[in-house]
Amino acid sequence: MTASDLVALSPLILLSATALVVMLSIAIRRHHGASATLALLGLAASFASLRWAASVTPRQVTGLLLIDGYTLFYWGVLLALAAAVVLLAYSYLEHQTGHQEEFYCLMLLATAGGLVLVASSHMASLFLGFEILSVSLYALIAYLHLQRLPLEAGVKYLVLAATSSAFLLFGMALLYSETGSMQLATLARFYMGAPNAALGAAGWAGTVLMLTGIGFKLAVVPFHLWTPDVYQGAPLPTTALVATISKGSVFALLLRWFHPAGSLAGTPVWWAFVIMAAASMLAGNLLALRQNNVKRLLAYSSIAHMGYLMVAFVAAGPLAVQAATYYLLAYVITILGAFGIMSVLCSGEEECCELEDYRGLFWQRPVLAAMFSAMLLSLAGIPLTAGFLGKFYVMAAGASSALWLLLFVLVASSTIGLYYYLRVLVVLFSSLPEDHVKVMLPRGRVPAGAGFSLAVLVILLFVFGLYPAPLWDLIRGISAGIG
Amino acid sequence: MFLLGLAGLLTRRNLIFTLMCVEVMLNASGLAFVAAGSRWGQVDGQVMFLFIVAMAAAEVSVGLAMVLQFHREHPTLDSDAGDEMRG
Amino acid sequence: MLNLLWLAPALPLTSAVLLAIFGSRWPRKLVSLAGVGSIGLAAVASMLVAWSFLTAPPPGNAFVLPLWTWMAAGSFRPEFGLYLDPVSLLMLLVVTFVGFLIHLYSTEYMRGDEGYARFFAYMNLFVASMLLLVLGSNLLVLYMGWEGVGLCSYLLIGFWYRDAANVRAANKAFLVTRIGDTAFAIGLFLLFTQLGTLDIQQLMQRAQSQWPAGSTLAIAAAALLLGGAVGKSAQLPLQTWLPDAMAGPTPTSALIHAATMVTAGVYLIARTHVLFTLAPEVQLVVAVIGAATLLMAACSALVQRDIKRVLAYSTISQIGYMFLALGLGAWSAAMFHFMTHAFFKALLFLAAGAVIQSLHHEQDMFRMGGLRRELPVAFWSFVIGGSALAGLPLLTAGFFSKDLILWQSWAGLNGSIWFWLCGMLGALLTSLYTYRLVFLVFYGTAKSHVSERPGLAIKLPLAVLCVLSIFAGYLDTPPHFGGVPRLSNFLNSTLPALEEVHVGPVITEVTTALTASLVFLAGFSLAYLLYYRRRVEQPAESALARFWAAGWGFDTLYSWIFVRPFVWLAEVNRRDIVDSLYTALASLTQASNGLLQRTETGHVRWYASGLAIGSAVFLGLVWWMR
Amino acid sequence: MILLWLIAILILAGVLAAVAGRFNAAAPRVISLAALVLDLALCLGLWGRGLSSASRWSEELSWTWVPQLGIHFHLALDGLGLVLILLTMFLGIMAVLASWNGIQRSPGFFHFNVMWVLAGVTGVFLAVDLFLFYFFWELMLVPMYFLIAIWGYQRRIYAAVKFFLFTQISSLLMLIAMIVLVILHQRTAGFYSFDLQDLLATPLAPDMEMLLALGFLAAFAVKLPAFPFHTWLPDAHAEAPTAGSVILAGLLLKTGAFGMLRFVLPLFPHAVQRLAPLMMTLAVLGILYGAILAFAQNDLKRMVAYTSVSHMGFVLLGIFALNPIALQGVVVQMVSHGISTGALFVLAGALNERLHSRELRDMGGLWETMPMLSGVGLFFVMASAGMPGLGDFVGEFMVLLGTYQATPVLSALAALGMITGACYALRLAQKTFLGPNVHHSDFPDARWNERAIAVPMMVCLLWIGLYPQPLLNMIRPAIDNMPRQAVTARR
Repeated sequence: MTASDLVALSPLILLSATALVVMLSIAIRRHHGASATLALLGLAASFASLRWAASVTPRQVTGLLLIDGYTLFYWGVLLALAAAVVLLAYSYLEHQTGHQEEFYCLMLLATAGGLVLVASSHMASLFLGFEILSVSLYALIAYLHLQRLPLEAGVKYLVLAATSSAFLLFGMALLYSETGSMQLATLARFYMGAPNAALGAAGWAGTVLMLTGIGFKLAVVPFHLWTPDVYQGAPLPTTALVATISKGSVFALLLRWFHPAGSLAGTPVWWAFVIMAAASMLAGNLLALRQNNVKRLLAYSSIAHMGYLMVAFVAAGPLAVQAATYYLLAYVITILGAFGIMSVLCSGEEECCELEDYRGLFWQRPVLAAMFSAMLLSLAGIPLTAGFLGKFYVMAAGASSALWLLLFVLVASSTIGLYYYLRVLVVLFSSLPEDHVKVMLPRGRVPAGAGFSLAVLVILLFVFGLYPAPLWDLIRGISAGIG
Repeated sequence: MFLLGLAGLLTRRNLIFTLMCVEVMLNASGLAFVAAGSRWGQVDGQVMFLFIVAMAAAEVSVGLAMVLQFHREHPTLDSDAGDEMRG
Repeated sequence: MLNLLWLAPALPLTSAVLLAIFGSRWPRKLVSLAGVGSIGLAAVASMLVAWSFLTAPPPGNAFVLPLWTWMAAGSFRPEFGLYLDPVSLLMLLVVTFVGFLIHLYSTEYMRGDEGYARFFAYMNLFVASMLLLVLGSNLLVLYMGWEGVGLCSYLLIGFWYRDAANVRAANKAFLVTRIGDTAFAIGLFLLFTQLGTLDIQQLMQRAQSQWPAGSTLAIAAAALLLGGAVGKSAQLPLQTWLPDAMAGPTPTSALIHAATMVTAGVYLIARTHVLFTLAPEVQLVVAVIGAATLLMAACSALVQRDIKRVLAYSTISQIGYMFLALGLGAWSAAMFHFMTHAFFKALLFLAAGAVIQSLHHEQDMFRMGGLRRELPVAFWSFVIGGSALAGLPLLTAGFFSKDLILWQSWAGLNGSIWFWLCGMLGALLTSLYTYRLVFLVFYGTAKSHVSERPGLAIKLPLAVLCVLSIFAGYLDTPPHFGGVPRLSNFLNSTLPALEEVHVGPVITEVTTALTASLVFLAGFSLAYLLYYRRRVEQPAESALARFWAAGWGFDTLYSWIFVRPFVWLAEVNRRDIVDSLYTALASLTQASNGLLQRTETGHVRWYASGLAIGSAVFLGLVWWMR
Repeated sequence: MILLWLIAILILAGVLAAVAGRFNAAAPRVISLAALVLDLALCLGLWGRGLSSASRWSEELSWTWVPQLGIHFHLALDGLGLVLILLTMFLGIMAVLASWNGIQRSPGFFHFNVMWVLAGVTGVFLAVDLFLFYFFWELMLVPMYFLIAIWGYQRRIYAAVKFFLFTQISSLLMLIAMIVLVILHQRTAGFYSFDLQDLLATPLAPDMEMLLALGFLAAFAVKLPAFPFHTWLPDAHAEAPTAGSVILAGLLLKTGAFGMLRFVLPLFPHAVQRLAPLMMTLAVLGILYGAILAFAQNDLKRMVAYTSVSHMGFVLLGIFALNPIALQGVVVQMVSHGISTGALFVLAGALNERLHSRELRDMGGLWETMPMLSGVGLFFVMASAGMPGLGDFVGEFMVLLGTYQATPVLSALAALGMITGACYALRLAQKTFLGPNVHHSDFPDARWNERAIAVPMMVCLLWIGLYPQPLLNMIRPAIDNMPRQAVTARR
């Protein structure tokens, strides 16, 4: 462990330190604002140190972590997302009874877990990152433990995530026994069918079991069943966290180690991915079709979006990695924005997630409603928004690998998807009945922090949707090594 | 052992049993790691086992706390009682 | 002077536009001035043109006035131009002059109507369209006029729009003629595609040089044009609209549905006679249609109660004569009969209008009677017009024109005794129904009170038309009677003269004329016996009479064959069957949503089994594919 | 640069209208009208300057947008585009005038949407980069969706969603086809490009060409709409507010035809030849089917909507007749259908404003009290029925004439559309203006804005009907630029 290694790890270290500091500060004196500020400062410091870390990359830190441009890019994304979540959580938690401060500590830990996951190059670090993330999420989901729904969601997530960890571990064990190495790079070599490195039955079985664990985190069909319940039950900032940081980091990992050069193409595991992609797109969108709870609706839509992402994933070639990365970025921005707006609107004790609560929002809060519409349109993949370009790149990736079936499923299912986004839009813009007095959506001011983060998200949404060239260059740069 | 845990998970409704079954599955994986490590003559498997045990402990502590709270809300430990959210 | 030609259609058109825009705000006098004056000026312009044409015939006896290129797309560049030759000159004169008289008549006839300006706008527009039809140098321009007169006919039949029956009649007229028009349009496509132009003269030249006689293309082209002609001229099988068209104001019936528009089909065939010559089969069909129509319509005319419907069927029948003539190649005879018919039929309609107006819009002949003394002008008009229609020998115009057709129906190249017999039978019926009408309306006891008597604006046109109905016949008297066929000679530069082949000792023009005179007498005597002496007071009620009165059941037939299936189809499919396909798709997705929603039970054990089952499936997949 | 301004003015005016609408209810319509008039003036200026004879495009603008994929912000104008943007601005003005008084709810947002739809449509007519085209293609959907869903009639939500879904699924198919085309081009040429000009040279295997052509056609056939993809149209047209219907019928449908002319014919000349019989058959079916359904409707707006199906059948027929006469007829038909049907929708809107009903049974005898409106209505009904001397006739006639040269039988069948067309036109006139005034309706005749709409539209139709040459001259070079393989000129 050299000094350069430490420099490379500095964002992770700073982040973990912040989590500790926040915890200590709570021990000294409880203050919501202070904890949030500390968390933000820590995230900012960690983000700033990315530049510093960039000066010594790429670098393999011990056998466990690989810090390169790809890692740093995702770290940056995760840190920025975490910062946005902090801002949104602050305004949300202000209205909640009970302790608020620990949320930041747990959240930072979850983010740290995500960072580890992205950087991991070894089964052990993979597992550690996975678990740091999971365990923090258990607590975060059930954070409002005095309410029934979060608790129920927490228990469900706990049981299922632990089970999926068991699957993951068992799979890793099988692979280890087959290959004799826990280095993910070695594994990738096996997949690539390097000489003298063919996988036996146990190896493939292990791969499938690992996929179960990873698929659970990504919530792809058939490992998706938990998603709506957890999304619905968890407090909104946690939901945002699950939807963005958890999925983002796991997908980054998947993309790096399982994608190499489309090596999986044609193998049974590749087919498994194809089936997952198609089933996720269809089932996710179909499930959301008549959903009246917006959180559940977004949960189902997230299943579908993971399906779209999988299309890019199963495609071969550099375009695929870039498309997947772009899509992921667009998606997390959008979904974070959507949950952010919901959390700003639902500033009461009770969350307002029923579709009816949003009726006529446009005529009351035009700016927020317009932002929400933009997010929905981005999810639906309509031009001007990042979501459109994301879908465009995914289609390009799919088309360049001639994945016709998946593309047609994509077309059909995103049309189904459009239907329920439009349903929400219709409600947003529909007229209010005369006697309908809105209690749920007070005409309060949007808190500055949350407002700021929302504004940034919306701007990013349009910037990435309209002028993707610089971002595309960046993605091309960092993904040069992969795929 | 893994399958045993899985079977228990799927059949038992009591949350405590559910948690125990998960533990069984985790331990099964740990054992598998140790066995694999011994196959290749490496210590890595045993290291992983340690990680697993530590993580299982963390998990169970959070899990039990939640189950407790759950029991307070629902006067049962039946996991199927928690089905307020569905559809 | 010939360059003034464009004024003829332009003046009425301008007036129509002005009346349509400002008419409702103008005083009635100004409206009359614009409406009648524009036609009057057009008539004057036509006469100047005619004078110049006759005194100094242009080279080739034809004059072209190009205006502009309508549209140019590649080789398709129809000229918007006017073409004047003896045939169109004759039509021009008749249309403007008769049109002027009818407009003048209308100033009195329509004076109490709230849609006075609207009426004149439509009428002027009609005259403009009709002149375009007549003068168009290009089939496309002709077609534009063709549709334009159809539109005006529709507007004028439905002029009294408050009565739904009138609107229905208007719709019927428009639709039935539209069927013919469509055939016409397809004919245009064919002609252009094959011959590369729509200019009438070039077209005829190219057809002559490129198509052998009896070639399929010529037959097809001629048949399609015939379709258009049949529709517009109310011949079998598209004759059903004309009797209903009598719902329009009487001047309209006189101008459009008697004198001018309905003869457009005759004009079209005469204009494109080269094609018909190249397609002898089709030409024969024209003759057969004419013969059949003239008999059928004459029978129907015999049993009508409505004075205007009698005249309408009579019009159909007379146009049948013209078609018969065309079908036999007696082009100029057809045009001659067109001219005389325009005069005497306009006269009859206008006189009928005078009667109708005097009797508070009573049209049932069986409620009239004894009007001879009350309405002497109308009476004499009817006597003169009717005699011309029935063909009172030697005195009236109708005799000469009909006689020419009858004679040529036998003597011509395609002629035969059957056509001749049909014509004679038709003449008998014509004479019978004409005098039936005269006796029913003007003799016997008065049954209605005459409320007003026609004024000068009505009397004057009647008088002029009476004169024309008598003397127009002398334009073309048979040489055998020592006359000179001036009109036929004049038209011969455009329409070739008929070769008279079937001439024998018995078959002479003199015998034909004598037979025709006898037939006329027979018809007159029969009418005299039945409707004057015996004074039949009730219309015939036999099944045959009812069948004839209903126009030989064509309406019912078409209703069952075309109208009802179409309406049924429309009604059945109002909700658009194709849409149910998409609705089914939508329901399918909804159903699968319901199905999938059941998987979200909320039970954690089921969710865990999802993990297990998923892994098992993928393990199986790997196992199976390995 | 002027091309960018054409779009930018509309976009900015939309934003301005939305902002101004918060302070003053009358401001948005004035702003929109001013912007459209300005744009129309610019277009007229472009027209006055004449088409460039030297180059393919008389006006062009190209900026790099996403260099990694060879995407350019590439706008270009030729005669075809010019004709259609003239129509866009013209109908835009009419749409704004038609909704001058009718919009109570949030006029700012309403005009924002109108302006953005028009901006999208303008963009579609100008884009020659496939990606940019798709971008604008989708851009016009969302505001249109809002126009229907917010300001529409009773079943507006259903209609709006249906419209959006139909369009979306078909456009995604087109997007895939575009991407595949670009990738195939990249494989042969070595670089990515979405530029139409680059892609024209892509060598394609026959089957692949067919598939790609079908992908493009999917989007355009739905938008046109061709039978049997037309069922979104009656709902959308009938439920949209007047301005929305005018823009839908007048412009959005034209983008489908435009897409075929601009992209499908040049890009896939061989596939087009193979597809022609099928598409022409569909077109004829559409003509007759639309007309019969129009005849059956009891709702005035639905009736007019189905007439569009019928008329667009002529357009489709003409496109796939694949000869210059038919193609020029297609453009004339597009323009005149836009005007005549747009006018009929304005009329339906005007009647609805007075009667608060679109049902034919609530009408009848309107001539008695509204002679001017009825007379004008009859004029447009007759235009729609293809009366010579009015614009639709010229288009229809040229289309049928061109089609006859390709396939006489289909042309003859399509000509039956003239009869069925007369059926619905007469029924429309009969049930609304004519007949007895049984409901004793007594409403004010045409208002100033209705007159201001009717007069220019009538003048335009007459002008196209009697002297369409300026129009044809504008279109001609674009038609001549069609590849020889696709368009065969006989003789």
